[in-house]
Amino acid sequence: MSLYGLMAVFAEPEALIEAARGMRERGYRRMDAFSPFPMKELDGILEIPKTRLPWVVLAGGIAGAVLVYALVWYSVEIDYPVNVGGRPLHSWPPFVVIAFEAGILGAAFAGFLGVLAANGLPRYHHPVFNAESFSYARGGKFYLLIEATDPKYRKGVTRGQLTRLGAELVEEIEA
Amino acid sequence: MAEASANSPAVLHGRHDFPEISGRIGSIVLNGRLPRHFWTAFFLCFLLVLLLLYSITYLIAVGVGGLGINMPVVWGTMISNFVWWIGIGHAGTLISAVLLLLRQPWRASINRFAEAMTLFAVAMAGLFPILHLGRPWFFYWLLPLPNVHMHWPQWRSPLVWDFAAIATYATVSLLFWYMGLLPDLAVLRDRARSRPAQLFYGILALGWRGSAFHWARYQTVYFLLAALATPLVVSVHSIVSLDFTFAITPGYHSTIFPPYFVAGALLSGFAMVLTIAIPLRWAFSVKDLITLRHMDNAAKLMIAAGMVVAYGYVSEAFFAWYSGAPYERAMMVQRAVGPYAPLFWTMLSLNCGVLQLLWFRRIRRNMPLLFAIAVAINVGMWIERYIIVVTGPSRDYLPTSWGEQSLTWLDFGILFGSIGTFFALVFLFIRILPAITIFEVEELAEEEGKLR
Amino acid sequence: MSAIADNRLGSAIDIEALRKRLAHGGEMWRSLEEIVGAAEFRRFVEAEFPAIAERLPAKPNRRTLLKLMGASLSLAGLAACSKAESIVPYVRQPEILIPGKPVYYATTLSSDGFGIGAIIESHEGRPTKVEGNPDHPASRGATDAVMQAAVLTLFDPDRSRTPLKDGQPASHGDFLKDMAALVSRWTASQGQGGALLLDASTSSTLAAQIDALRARYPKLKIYRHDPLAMPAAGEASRALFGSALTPVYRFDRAETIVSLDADFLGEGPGRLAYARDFTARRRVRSPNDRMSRLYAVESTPTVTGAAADHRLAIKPSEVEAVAAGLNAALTGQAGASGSPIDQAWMAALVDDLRAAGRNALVIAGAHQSAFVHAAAFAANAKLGALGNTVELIEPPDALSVDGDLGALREAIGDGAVDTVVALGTNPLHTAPASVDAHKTFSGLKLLVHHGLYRDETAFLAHWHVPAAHELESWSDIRAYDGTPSLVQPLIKPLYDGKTLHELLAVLGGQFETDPLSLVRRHWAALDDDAWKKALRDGIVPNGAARPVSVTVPPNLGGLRPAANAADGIEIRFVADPWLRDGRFANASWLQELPRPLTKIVWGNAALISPATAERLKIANGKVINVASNGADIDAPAWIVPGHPDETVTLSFGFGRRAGSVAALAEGYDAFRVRNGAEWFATGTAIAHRENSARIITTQDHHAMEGRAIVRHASLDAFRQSPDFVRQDAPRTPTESLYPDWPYDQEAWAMAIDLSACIGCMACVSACQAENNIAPVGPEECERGREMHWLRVDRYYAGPLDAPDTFFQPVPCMHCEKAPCEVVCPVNATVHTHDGLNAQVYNRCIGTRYCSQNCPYKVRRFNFVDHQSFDKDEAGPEQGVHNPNVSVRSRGVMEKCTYCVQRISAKRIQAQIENRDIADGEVVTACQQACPTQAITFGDRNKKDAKVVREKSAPQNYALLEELNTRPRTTYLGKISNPNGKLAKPGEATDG
Amino acid sequence: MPQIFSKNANGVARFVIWGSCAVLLIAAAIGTILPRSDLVTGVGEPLAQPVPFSHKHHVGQLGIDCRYCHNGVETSSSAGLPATEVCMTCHSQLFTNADMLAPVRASLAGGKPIEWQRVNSVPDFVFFNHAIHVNKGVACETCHGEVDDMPLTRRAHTLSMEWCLGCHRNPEPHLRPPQDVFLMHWQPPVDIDEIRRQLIGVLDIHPETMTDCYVCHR
Repeated sequence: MSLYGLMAVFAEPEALIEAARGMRERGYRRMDAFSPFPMKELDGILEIPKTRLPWVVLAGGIAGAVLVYALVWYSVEIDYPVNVGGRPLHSWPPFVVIAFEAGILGAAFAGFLGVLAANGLPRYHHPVFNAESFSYARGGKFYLLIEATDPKYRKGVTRGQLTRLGAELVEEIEA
Repeated sequence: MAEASANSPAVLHGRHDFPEISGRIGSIVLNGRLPRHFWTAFFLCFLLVLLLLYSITYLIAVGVGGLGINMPVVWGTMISNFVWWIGIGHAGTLISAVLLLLRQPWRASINRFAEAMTLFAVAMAGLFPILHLGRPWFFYWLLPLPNVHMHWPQWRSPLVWDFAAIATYATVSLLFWYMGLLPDLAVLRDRARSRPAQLFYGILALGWRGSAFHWARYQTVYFLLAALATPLVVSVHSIVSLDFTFAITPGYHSTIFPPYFVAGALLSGFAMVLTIAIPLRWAFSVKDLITLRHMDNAAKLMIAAGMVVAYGYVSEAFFAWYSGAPYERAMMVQRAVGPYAPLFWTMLSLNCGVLQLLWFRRIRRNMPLLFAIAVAINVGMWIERYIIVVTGPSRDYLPTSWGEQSLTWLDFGILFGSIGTFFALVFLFIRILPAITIFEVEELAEEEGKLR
Repeated sequence: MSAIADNRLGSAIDIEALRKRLAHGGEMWRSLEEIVGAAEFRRFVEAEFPAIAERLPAKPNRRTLLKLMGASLSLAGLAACSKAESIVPYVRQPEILIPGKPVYYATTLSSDGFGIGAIIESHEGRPTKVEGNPDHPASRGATDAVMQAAVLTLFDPDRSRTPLKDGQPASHGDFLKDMAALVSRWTASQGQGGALLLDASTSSTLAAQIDALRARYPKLKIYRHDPLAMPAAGEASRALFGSALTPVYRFDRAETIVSLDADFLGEGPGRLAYARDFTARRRVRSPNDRMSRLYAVESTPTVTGAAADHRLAIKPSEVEAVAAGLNAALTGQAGASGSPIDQAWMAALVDDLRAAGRNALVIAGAHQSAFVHAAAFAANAKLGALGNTVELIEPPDALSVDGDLGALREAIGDGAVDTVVALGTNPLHTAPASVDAHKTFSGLKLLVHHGLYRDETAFLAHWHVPAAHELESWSDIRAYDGTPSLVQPLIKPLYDGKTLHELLAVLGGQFETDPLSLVRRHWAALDDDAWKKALRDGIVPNGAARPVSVTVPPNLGGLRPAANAADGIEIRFVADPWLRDGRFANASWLQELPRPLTKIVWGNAALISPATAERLKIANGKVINVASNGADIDAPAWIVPGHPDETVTLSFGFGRRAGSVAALAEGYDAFRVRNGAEWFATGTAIAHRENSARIITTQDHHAMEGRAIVRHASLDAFRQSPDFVRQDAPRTPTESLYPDWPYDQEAWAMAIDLSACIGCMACVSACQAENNIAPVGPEECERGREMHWLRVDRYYAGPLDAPDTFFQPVPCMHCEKAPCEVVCPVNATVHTHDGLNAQVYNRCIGTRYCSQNCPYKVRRFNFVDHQSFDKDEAGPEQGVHNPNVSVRSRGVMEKCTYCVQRISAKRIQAQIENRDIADGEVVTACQQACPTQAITFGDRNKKDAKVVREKSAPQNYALLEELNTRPRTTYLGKISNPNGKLAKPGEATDG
Repeated sequence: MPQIFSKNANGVARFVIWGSCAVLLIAAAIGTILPRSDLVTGVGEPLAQPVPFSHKHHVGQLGIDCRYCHNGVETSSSAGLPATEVCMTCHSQLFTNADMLAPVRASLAGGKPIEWQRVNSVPDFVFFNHAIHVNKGVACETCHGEVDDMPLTRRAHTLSMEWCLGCHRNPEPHLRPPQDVFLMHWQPPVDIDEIRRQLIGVLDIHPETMTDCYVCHR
């Protein structure tokens, strides 16, 4: 049974932020915070990198639109050219509409799948669930995780620091 | 209700703490003790579901000849139902996506079921283009599938655009909705005591653990999806309106349709939101989460949309006259005095007349009355769609082919059946998923500093 | 729908108000209800809309469910549905027959006993289509609606299939036994007490057989019962010239024509030829072309009146006065005071006639009195037209008989006759009220009935023998001008029916005869080559009757006009244009074919004029009781603009009680008020009934709404401005966002001459026969779901009492920029290289968007299943299907294809022979049937093609051309030739 | 709070996700291939006939011309099946009492036609014309395969719309001089490409008109 890290529980979002900032000042890097709802402040403290997902979404959109337009073009020009109402084979105005919809669809899929992939979800079994205190059941508390792999991690020391930073409870998590 | 007199009631009432919020919302789902009238209502809806199934079976066995359609009015209730349902779907997306982008805090407690409503409405709408077909079992010929007939869809046809638009809209709404659900599913997972419930919600929650890193990406993409949904929602009903404007039939061939349809969609959509929310907040006593403020804003949006629709009516008539095309003019006159006149005037009085009541705050804050108005608008909007569909062809170019259609029991069986099915789905949703977004309400409570 | 609307509305119509509003002629108006204004509309709407009626188009039975399963299987959308089926070759393949290639035979079809030549198309020995025989004088290559249905009646599952003795199936042998008994009895008694009851016929074989029988049984009595007989001309000529003669008209020589209640375009055995000649004289393509002029005086609206340049509607009894007046005027006597028409009109008319001289023509209505005929003869003689535009011939239907049904009744009554053999007639339906046929015939010792159906008479008869259909029979027949021709079988009798001749032979004691020899023997004069030639050509050469020259005595042979009829309502009887006396009542095509003027289907109505309706406060669809000399019937009223006042038109043919299709139809039986063989009755009483009855029409609105739909002008106006169709017509856009599609090979196109169209509906019927178009029945028709690919729109313009009537055939326009195609999501309707707007049934999924977007509304949708695809269940009626046209299933759209199967056949032939398709090689079904050649079809890219010449006429225009749909079908504006001296009220010369 | 899912749940989830993707792909593949496979089209599977007629014997060994029995093929839409008479022209002399031929004799005697099982059939809404094909240099072999190797007749091609269009869009490679259309195992001459190029012109074949819907659907 190796140790995954220390989980500190806070009652209030502010406490969590304070703690996170404090731990960071103490030089901890491998940290993560858990909260029932998003907390912007943590981004800076935890040095959460700016996500590149928007580019993924853009790519998805373009891919969808281009693919579908190409399909349409192929079908009317190459595969089955037929005179429909005296309109040209490649009458682009109507085709744009479908391409647009396809673009949206592509983008949406890219975004959704992208965020799941980037977050490594689905992940049904994760060490943090080992923490007795970790639950969103009653609205959830606010958790700060210091990973055991953090260079500055010292068992007793870290626990002490967290408690001093106002953690209601600090527990060790099995990996 | 003390707050009724307050000028601008708050989005959230009283003080809450997280356990209380998640508890109250979650318990609706988890310990499943729902009031009796809930089940009575559900049963009634279920009867309508049976009606729908019977009607559809009959329709497929006998053919679309069972409907009122005829020459020259070959389109009928299947199309108007379709447009109507799609329209209803729009409010959901608007609330969840557009208001999210506009950072409107008050959306928080109603967006979840608004989105659900969108999904179910789109599901209903999706039925009708298929039921409309003479040979419904071949509906998939609208898709570009590999086949030994070497056949392709005819991409110039608005019906194909429809197909694309509806499919996209349904999918995107579903993704958006599911993404919004993730954190709440996690809450339910953790609250669940029974193993099956744990597994059910656990699997759906995908192991969500609320990591700050996840939240960061989650927020970004959630906003992006919203940003995608907004042009989408506008495009969808514009494309639906192209089914009509693309045709040269008098009364169809009009440039005002896209904006006018979108506005109509919002009008009917918000009407439906109110039709659901008012009983909901009463039945589950979440009056302090879904407050008068929500109702009030929805009503105001209805006025806004309604006025655009009214403008649509006016400009339709004006351009019919201004175009100088005798066919357009004759059609408009016929609409007002012809065989469909009673419907036409009913529509105007509902969508433009009754609507005006919402200018008064007392009425906006009077739930029973607001509910009645919302229902009236829903009816009015259905009539509008029906009128648009039938009056054009019934009075088109050659007088010798003029004629009216008359509805059969089947037309109504399918319409009411679909309404029943829609509400049955809403009930199921309330039963098994949190009808109010827990995490956003909590966030809201946090921001509003309404924490004990 | 309309019918119902009318029922509810009629009561509210204030016709006085109408007339005020229409006082100033030209205004185009709509269906009566609409002129009255919106008030009634709103009332109607409140009562009527939205009508939530339980509808069961077709009960979902086992077959439907099976089909459903089939459908769900085909959901898999797999490859060519190659399910094992068995195919059977011939055992002995006939020489001339190559499977897959149609064979054509000439024969002659009977119309009220007279012959009209036909060419029958036969597939693997299965007659499927009737065309006209170009060599036959009565057809000239054209057909009418009724002829088209011959193939349908041939395969009618209701036909009686076995002899019946007292209603019980019996063998033909048994029948022969009983007949043997009869023969021996008659031989002993010289035919004492025996009588034959014959149908109208011009067969000389029949005549010979009758004579033989007479010789054999001197005391045998021969009666003829032709409910539609019109003997007046014969009587008149007998009185004038001593012998019965039949007039034959030469419209190709006539310049000024006066019709005294004669519907020569729609009635009578010569109608097709007459229509052809009449319109040929009125074909105007350039300002210098000349045109004949037609004055019509008529007692009920007819297609002839609609085609007339001047029309006058009067009571039937007043026609005599007009005739007298005309005659007087021509002889220069003081104008008869009694004449119901104003002198100016008469004067102008007389001047016109005089101007035309020997090229003038006065026609008396065949059903009119002998006096009118005499007057007409006299007038023609006076003008020198006798022998030029009118020729008199020996009556082709001459047959010496002992009297009609009335006489037979007498004979039976006083016991002179106890045995009757009814051949082809159905007296129990067609007997006038004055003859209680049931009582009369049930008194008989033996009644033998020979007919196609087990009809009313068959039910009473002791013996019923199935008759052979005319497409199963050997016989001969004469045309209106006396030309004899042969009738040859296309197919072996399906139900072992016997021909008329066989039956007579049996009565003559020859029990073993074959139908051919009976006829061949009579034509022994023809050697085998001549006989073969006669069969091949469809006529017996130079057999036409020679004109007889006569002189008209001054005193009109003592004929006098009947004493002026007491004022009061008069009845004008007409035979239904399609069902005739009811013999075709079981032909669904004919039941569902709109009547030319009323557009009524699946029933008949009592037609009255707006003024009369107003006076009697009668509304459309309200049931009225018409009582005349003792008898009376209930009939729904129908207000017809231009109908003479104080007159009600009743039509025969409905109210049949036998036949499954006939039973579907509504309608009354006019024979129940008929007295003797009269064609009009005076002193009629009309009473109200409370209830309304359903009247189904295929057209609810009758005005052009001021839209340039049928563009028309007088000849003078045309001469001043040959391009009148362009004037006050909306500008035609030519610009298009997209480049035009090139059509460098054939470019099929059609031109329809509205001046030539007489609205006879032959084209519609032909289209239905050619293209396997399903009849849908009254309920579906009422919902506006009829399937005719080609319809003939009828518009009224001008004053309510004397409107102009316009006909416009509307097939698919085959637009080059087809609105229907761009909206189809599955490519089910697309363009072909030769510019056809093709409809691919098997690709169609039934979104109906194309119909939605078709400004001409020419597309038709299969709302329910109209045809059975289960070949075992479908029954004999499927035999009529054209094997070259798909039978459409439920849920698919269909429409006019320009008879693409005919185009394909010709193209394949041409390509096999490595040549181009010649002009006139491809003929569409409607074009081929049209008696007036109003329809031209061909390749627009051939400079010298006939269709190109037609389209280059100055009055050529496209319907709704302002929509820039670029139709391939265009119209030639209607040109009429009114007398400048008679400004007709509401005459629209502006186009 | 204890784990709800065991450690390997993650693996399972991953497997399910990728697995369902794979299933979709396979389904698509099957949907594309199956309709074209002999299973569905019935290509190459001989049908039991009332009389086990062998083209192999009559054509391959005896060398009887196609037109002897299918005499409508040059002039009519339908090639035509031989009337019983035609069979009997020879079999009144040959194998006069072979049991195999009993049904044929019965048919002639009883005047009751032989019910053959259809081998090459297209749906009712497809109008095929033999005459134009053979006259324009499309050989029997091209569509019906080498019947002279068929003891019992089999379908040689799918006769699906796809297959028809293959030739109608680009007939050239399938043509041969019209006089050769009835030959079996025809060996094209060396300059066949040139010949075909000329045939298109000589026979006045317009591929651009051969894909119009009404060419087959009327």
